[in-house]
Amino acid sequence: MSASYRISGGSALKRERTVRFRFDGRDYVGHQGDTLASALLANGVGLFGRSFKYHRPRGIVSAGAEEPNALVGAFGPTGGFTPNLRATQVELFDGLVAESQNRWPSLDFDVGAINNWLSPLFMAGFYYKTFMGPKAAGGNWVWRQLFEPAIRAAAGLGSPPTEPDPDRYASMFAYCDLLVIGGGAAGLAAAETAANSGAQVILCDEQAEFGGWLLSEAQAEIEGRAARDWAADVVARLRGRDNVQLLTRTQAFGYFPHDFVGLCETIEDAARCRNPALPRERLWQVRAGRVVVATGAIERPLVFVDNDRPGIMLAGAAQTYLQRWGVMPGRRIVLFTACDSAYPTALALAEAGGNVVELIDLRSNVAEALSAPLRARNIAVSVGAAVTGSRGGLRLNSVEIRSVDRNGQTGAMARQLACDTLLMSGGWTPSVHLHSQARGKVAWSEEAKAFLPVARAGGPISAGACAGKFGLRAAIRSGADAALAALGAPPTVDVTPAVAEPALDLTGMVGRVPFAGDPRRGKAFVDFQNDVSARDLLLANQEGMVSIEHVKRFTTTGMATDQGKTSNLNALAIVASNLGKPVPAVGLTTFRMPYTPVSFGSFAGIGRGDQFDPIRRTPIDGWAQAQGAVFEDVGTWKRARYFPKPGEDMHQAVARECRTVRQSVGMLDASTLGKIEVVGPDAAEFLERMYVNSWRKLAPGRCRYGIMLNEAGYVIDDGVIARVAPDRFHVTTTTGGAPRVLHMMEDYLQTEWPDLKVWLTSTTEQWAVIAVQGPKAREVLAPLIEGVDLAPKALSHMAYAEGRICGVKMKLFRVSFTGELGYEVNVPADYGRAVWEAIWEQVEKYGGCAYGTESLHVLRAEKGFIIVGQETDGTVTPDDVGLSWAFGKGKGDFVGKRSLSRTDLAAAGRPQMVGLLTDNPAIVLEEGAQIVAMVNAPIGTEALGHVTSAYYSSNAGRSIALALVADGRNRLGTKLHVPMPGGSVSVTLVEPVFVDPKGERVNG
Amino acid sequence: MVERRVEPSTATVGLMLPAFADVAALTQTERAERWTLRGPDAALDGLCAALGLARPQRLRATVAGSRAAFWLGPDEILALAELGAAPVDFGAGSDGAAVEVGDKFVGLDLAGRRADAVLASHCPQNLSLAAFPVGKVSRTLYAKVEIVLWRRGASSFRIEVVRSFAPYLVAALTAAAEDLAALDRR
Amino acid sequence: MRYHIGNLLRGSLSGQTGWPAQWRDPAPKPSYEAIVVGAGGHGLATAYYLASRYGVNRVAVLEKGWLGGGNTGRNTTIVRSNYLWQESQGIYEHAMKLWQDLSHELNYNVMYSARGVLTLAHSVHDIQIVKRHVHANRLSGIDNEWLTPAQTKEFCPPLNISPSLRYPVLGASLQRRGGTARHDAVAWGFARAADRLGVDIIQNCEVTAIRRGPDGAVTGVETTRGAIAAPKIGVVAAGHTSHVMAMADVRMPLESYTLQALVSEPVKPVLPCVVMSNGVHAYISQSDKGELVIGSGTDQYLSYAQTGALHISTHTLEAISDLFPAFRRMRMLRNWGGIVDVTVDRSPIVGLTPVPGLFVNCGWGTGGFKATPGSGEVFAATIAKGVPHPIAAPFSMERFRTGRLIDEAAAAGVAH
Amino acid sequence: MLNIRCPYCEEDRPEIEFRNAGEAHIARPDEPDRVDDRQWADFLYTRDNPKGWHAERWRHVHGCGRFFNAVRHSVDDRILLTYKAGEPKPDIERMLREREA
Ligand SMILES: Cc1cc2nc3c(=O)[nH]c(=O)nc-3n(C[C@H](O)[C@H](O)[C@H](O)COP(=O)(O)OP(=O)(O)OC[C@H]3O[C@@H](n4cnc5c(N)ncnc54)[C@H](O)[C@@H]3O)c2cc1C
Ligand SMILES: NC(=O)c1ccc[n+]([C@@H]2O[C@H](COP(=O)([O-])OP(=O)(O)OC[C@H]3O[C@@H](n4cnc5c(N)ncnc54)[C@H](O)[C@@H]3O)[C@@H](O)[C@H]2O)c1
Ligand SMILES: Cc1cc2nc3c(=O)[nH]c(=O)nc-3n(C[C@H](O)[C@H](O)[C@H](O)COP(=O)(O)O)c2cc1C
Ligand SMILES: [Zn+2]
Repeated sequence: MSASYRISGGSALKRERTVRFRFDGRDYVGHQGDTLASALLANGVGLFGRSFKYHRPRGIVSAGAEEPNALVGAFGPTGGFTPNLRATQVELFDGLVAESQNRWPSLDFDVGAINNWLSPLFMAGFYYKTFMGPKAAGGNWVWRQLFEPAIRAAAGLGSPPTEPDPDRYASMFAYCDLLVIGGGAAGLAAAETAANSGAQVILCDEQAEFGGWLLSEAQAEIEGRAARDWAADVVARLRGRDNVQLLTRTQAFGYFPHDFVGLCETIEDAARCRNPALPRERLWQVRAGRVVVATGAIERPLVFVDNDRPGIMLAGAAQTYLQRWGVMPGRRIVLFTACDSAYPTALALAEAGGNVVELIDLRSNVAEALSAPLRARNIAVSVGAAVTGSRGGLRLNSVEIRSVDRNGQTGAMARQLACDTLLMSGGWTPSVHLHSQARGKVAWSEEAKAFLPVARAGGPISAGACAGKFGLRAAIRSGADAALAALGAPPTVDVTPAVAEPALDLTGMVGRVPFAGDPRRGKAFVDFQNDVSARDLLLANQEGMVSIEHVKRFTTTGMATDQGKTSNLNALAIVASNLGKPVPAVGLTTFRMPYTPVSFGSFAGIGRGDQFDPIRRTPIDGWAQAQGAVFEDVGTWKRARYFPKPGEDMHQAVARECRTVRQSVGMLDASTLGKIEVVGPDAAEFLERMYVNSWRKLAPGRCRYGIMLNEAGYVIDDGVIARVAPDRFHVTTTTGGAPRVLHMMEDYLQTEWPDLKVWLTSTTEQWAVIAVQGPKAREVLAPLIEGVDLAPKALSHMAYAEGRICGVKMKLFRVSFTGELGYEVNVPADYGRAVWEAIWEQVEKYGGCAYGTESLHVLRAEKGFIIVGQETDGTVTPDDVGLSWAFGKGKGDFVGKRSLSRTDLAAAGRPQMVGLLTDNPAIVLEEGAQIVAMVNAPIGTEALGHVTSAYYSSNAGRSIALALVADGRNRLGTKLHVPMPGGSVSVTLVEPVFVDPKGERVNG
Repeated sequence: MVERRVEPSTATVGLMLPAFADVAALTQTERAERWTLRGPDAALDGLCAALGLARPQRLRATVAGSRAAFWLGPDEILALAELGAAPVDFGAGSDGAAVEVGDKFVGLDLAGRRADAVLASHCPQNLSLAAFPVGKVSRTLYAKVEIVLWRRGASSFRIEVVRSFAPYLVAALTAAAEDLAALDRR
Repeated sequence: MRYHIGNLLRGSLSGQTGWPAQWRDPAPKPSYEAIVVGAGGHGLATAYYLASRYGVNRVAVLEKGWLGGGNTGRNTTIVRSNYLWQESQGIYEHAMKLWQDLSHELNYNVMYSARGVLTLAHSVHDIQIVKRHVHANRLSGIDNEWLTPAQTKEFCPPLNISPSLRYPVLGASLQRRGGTARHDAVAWGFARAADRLGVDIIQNCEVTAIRRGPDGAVTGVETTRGAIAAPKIGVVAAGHTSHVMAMADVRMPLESYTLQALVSEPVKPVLPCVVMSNGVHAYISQSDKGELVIGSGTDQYLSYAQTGALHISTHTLEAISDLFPAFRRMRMLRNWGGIVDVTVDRSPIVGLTPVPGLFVNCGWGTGGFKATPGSGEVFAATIAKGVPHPIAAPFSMERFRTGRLIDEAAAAGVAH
Repeated sequence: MLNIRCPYCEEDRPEIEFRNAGEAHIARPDEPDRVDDRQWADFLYTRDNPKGWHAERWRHVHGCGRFFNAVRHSVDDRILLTYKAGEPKPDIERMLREREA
């Protein structure tokens, strides 16, 4: 098919390379370098989508990031689908498939367009006033079942992606002396000036090519050559330097404190077709010494009735399509402007062979120098006139024109002018987004009809059009100056190149174009994408929404995916005029990141699947995997939960493991236990202050169970602590608590007691820990161990010794978390697996087993040992869980001590840990179940406590449970009830020990 | 006399980076002895001396033969030594602490044309030669794990990472190298 | 004019010209019976209930900016009442009951959408915690049920329940009455209803000092629009509470942090419910307009800046992309922050203060939107009667002295 | 991400290397048993929470490991200075005046 609107030229195109693509099921041909927008325009496609609310047909408005209308869904080179892409930013690649959105059954014929006829009903905020449903019918139900689903189905734009994203996302941190955002005239000048001074420079631009407006420029010349050639030269020079990093297709999307800027680099789809290994996007996190913002200006649409028909486009966009993509926007072109820039556009189009019939200028005073060249080309120029309406179906076919007098009154007579294209220009709005994100202030300039950035010492410096410097020479000059100012270099002589340019006044107008008649008649769109028209703003004001923030939220103006890039200023000017206030008194809404939408994937980067968080595995993990262990997540660790034999489920495996441990021997990988080596002459004193227990008198070679509180008096960690030497302790912590405990210890040491001579080192991962528990534990270990006498008298319960196992250096703890005779063997991590396997050979000889964390939990519960985080939840004191015995007698202050005497912590009747026995021994309670005094307690009954742990105990031959129950210790022997969906379960409160109540077995 | 003797198994850290050697090569270093040395300067002087090393200054390493000491903080040094040399006697009763951590860490060497970029992909520090010159050491982050980073040359680095984080680190480095390999060839 | 489909249809004939302002723009009067500082949802609800239920009509709500522009206007709108402790259940369930008919009560469609709130469990420990909530709620008559992973997936099809997830979904609790409501509509609905009862809502009026008599009791406030007298002052200033209370020399057990949220570009319906995960720190729902509304964590440091750090939102989107692998291609449209006032136990402070006549309602932190009607109602009662409403009583400042904290954080990770 | 100068490393480092630890210069009572419940509660929970300059604690947790203090503006995030733990709270007003001058 021939691209009928394609003419010669088009600096971005590689004409020799044709590209095939598909839009809404039809095949088209474009060129390499085309965007979807330019290629479709070249093919004569003017209809791109349907609007959000009224489903009005919409065409292309702009040529860049500000596009409000032409949103499409498209499949990327690797097949992933993305909705809501701006066709103006989608670069063609061979095989691109794109589709229009928000229409059914087709773009040409869309049933939803009925909304356009219902629009008098659907004005701003209508849903707040209705759909509540009749109260009698349970209004909420009607809303939920009927109205809400209907509203939801109608809303939304594109279809959501439904398949897992196949693409990769890369990331990079970068530092530079100067970051220049925007590579137009100002940005290029800033980058080159800074580069010349030797600074490290990063220059980024969201577009595929550097040059900004220079690429669209038709008249101005720099040093006697086309402006775009100057840009190409600068870029070539910058490319040759090693202190400059050039990033195209890279949007600066967010400006954060301390000059930290987020950039999103898009990798060209065509390149990704050739190499699917390429990431789709790369997130740059740049810490810049200073920043120059040179983001240019965005042209404003003119607000008149039916200004949204396909075929109505921004004038600058048309010039851009012409210059960069060789596209003539229509067959019969009219321009409507409030500033000078449309004149060169008209000329350029005419010179390229376009049929430009007339230019309508809202202003009455227009310099002859501007209009004469147009008239010379037979383009009528009507000044003091306005377009006040348009007609057409799926494309514009005529506009209505009226005269406008100096007071802004429109004439009574209207004429119709046939055209298929109207190019409009309301003036140019400086892009102060990033300056504002950087918490920079803006000030209204009446001359510029714009908010201009107010410089802040040390803050980003705006240059070029975004600072209101619209002329080319002015832009270049301000870019160079900004770079020097940013780098603290002295102002130099003016080295700006010689620029020949027409003097253009780009001020334009803000607000609504003069109109005739009732302001509520017809839809003069302000925010195209969200279908917000001038009358919606009027309604909002009438309803008392006078703050611009209320207007925004009530009408949704500026809240669409373009974030009001083309609409915000007009909206606020209309509101100002409705309220009779000056524009700055109404003020802007807040600019927020991102500048244009950024994919979640870019932020998430590599953090998916196993890379979401480190998976930590112990040195023995491979053995457990080989044995078919089932793992559970404990913090970031993977721990073997149980080791099922073929055919066993968890309960059977756990029952076997628990029985085996008590009958012969079992071994557990306890390597994840936190370990901290506490060294120094004041080590005992330090622990004395950190734990509730006493440590001074603990002899070297002995261990003690320690309990740690937070300053509020609640249990936060526990573990066995061994005194290795007079000045050295080996502290163990819970698996999850290790980093927290170390952090807290460092905190007290560094900031509360810096006088203490104590040094902390985390040794969690230095040592693999193998717990060997059960009556046969000693027999199992004895043949492997050297240098330690395992005899009960020599190494009694809670003793510590150092020696060798299998020839490997070992720290041996005689401790038990099962209530059985037990040891914990610590060996350097690299030896963990080998030593484990050696012990395993022994264990097998005794019919022993490996057991996992689930069995560990059952075994300790049989003995009534707590697990911090299960019996405790951050609201539990040591006394609550029966640990008062652990308090060091007559000891001084320690962390949390003072809090324990607060009223509530010392009160009677607090929840206390008890054991529970169900009447029916087969019933295993559910952890977290509530406990009440009454059978079948009615709703609203106050709970007395809850079940913290519950298991089937093969050793006890019945279910067991631990619980926290109000005043529990005084209720021992009484019956309480656990209400469950199927009815209450009766339980008897008992001491929390179910096996070996006298505690004899640890002595082996 | 115990019959059973066992050999160590080096921590396995997963995939290395041979396929991206034009970007950077990653290798796991030999097993080594390591100590965390803590204490005031005077104590650290003594502890380092026991290793035959000078105490490193802020953010720097000192090296003697196959031994090295890294400044990690004003009262913390990580010392490295080849295995098998004579046992080190740190002496008792100093005001500091020497704690054995040889197996806590895994060492990695990262070297090659784009080694700095592979690191900069997920390390938030300024790794330019000016800000991170040869000889500098710093504890920092790589993606979600803490690392100790030592620059040994313009494009060669040594990384020390706590062993259970090593597989994650290697996967992250690999992903970064893969992306750079593709992007550079673009 | 009542909000009603009939009036809307009639209005469509006349270009909807008949609708009056939703609230007046009154000048401050010299004195009131009571002053509410802060026109967020809680402040406006307080004023509305003072006037509608407790007979206190000469009320001014003073707002330094625009009403509803604080956290009420920037939250992820999750509504639920499945809290752990009985005290919390009391106040949040009180609110939940009011939500059921709030649109009618206010004659304003607040778009309360009982879409169901899923709270995911990712580990054995999570399961224990989530089930403890389920049991506690059931006993209190609050709906909350446990779902297996398959049932969770059925309820929320886009969710990834693959066991190979880094933190797999091992189940979830579901509160069916939980859901969302339109944040702006809540503020506006209360404002319009309060205004109709004679409450003066005075915007752009920042309280700069609290005046006190010789006995120490409050006598009024100074504002950027002049002094205003009142014997009772209720401070409902959310993130700014410490700052306002300092005007009466009261130091608070509060810290203010920036909490971020973000929305995606709008898409057609894809997420049928609210999904929360304390484990991976992600909260997500889809709004009536089609955006995915996503809550992040707070920045780690005290802040009165309404923007948050990049690495915080990055982490959230990582979690969301992992739980919903298709959403990875969705794009962030806008990101913002609110200033939340956080207590150590993550429960609010509602009640009297050491200064006679001065009342405070604050500390809702990251989760007070859902409580808006309930909090307003019990605070109104407290101000009107001068004694704490029974539901509010446990939330007094005294609890920090006695240690009787209501620690939802300890039991649930984070409370949203 | 803030850029924070660690007074021990004497370098600017990215925020994610640090952990904030709340308001600075809150002394733990020397003899906790001698303070009443209200004073103890103040120590535990009451904070200035200022809108403006704030002396706060940080730890260079993924760097040198040291706790230190910073004076940061809670509205615009500017950091006036950082200083080592144990050093007295600086006279912020005076510093600001000196800056101006
Ligand atoms: C990002 C984010 C997500 C959240 N997500 C949820 C959620 O999903 N579910 C949930 O239940 N909660 C959520 N919350 C919390 C919830 O938003 C708040 O708890 C709740 O909105 C607080 O309401 P409020 O009326 O007390 O405060 P606000 O709405 O903040 O109102 C306080 C008002 O006081 C004004 N004020 C302050 N100082 C002065 C002064 N000196 N003079 C006059 N006026 C003053 C402020 O301008 C403000 O308008 C979230 C919060 C945030 C920030
Ligand atoms: N129609 C006209 O005649 C007209 C109107 C206005 C300006 N101008 C001309 O515009 C030029 C002004 O130069 P300038 O450099 O200030 O602006 P510019 O528009 O030439 O360049 C701005 C650049 O910034 C980029 N950009 C914007 N936001 C960005 C972001 N967030 N991240 C990355 N890149 C971003 C844009 O892609 C663009 O390339 C002058 O040549 C002036 O004559 C001409
Ligand atoms: C539930 C919810 C949904 C939102 N949806 C949108 C949206 O669709 N488009 C948009 O631009 N902003 C949306 N916002 C964000 C607001 O524009 C705004 O950022 C927020 O209210 C905070 O105000 P501020 O950015 O002016 O400080 C939404 C906010 C909330 C709380
Ligand atoms: Zn440091």
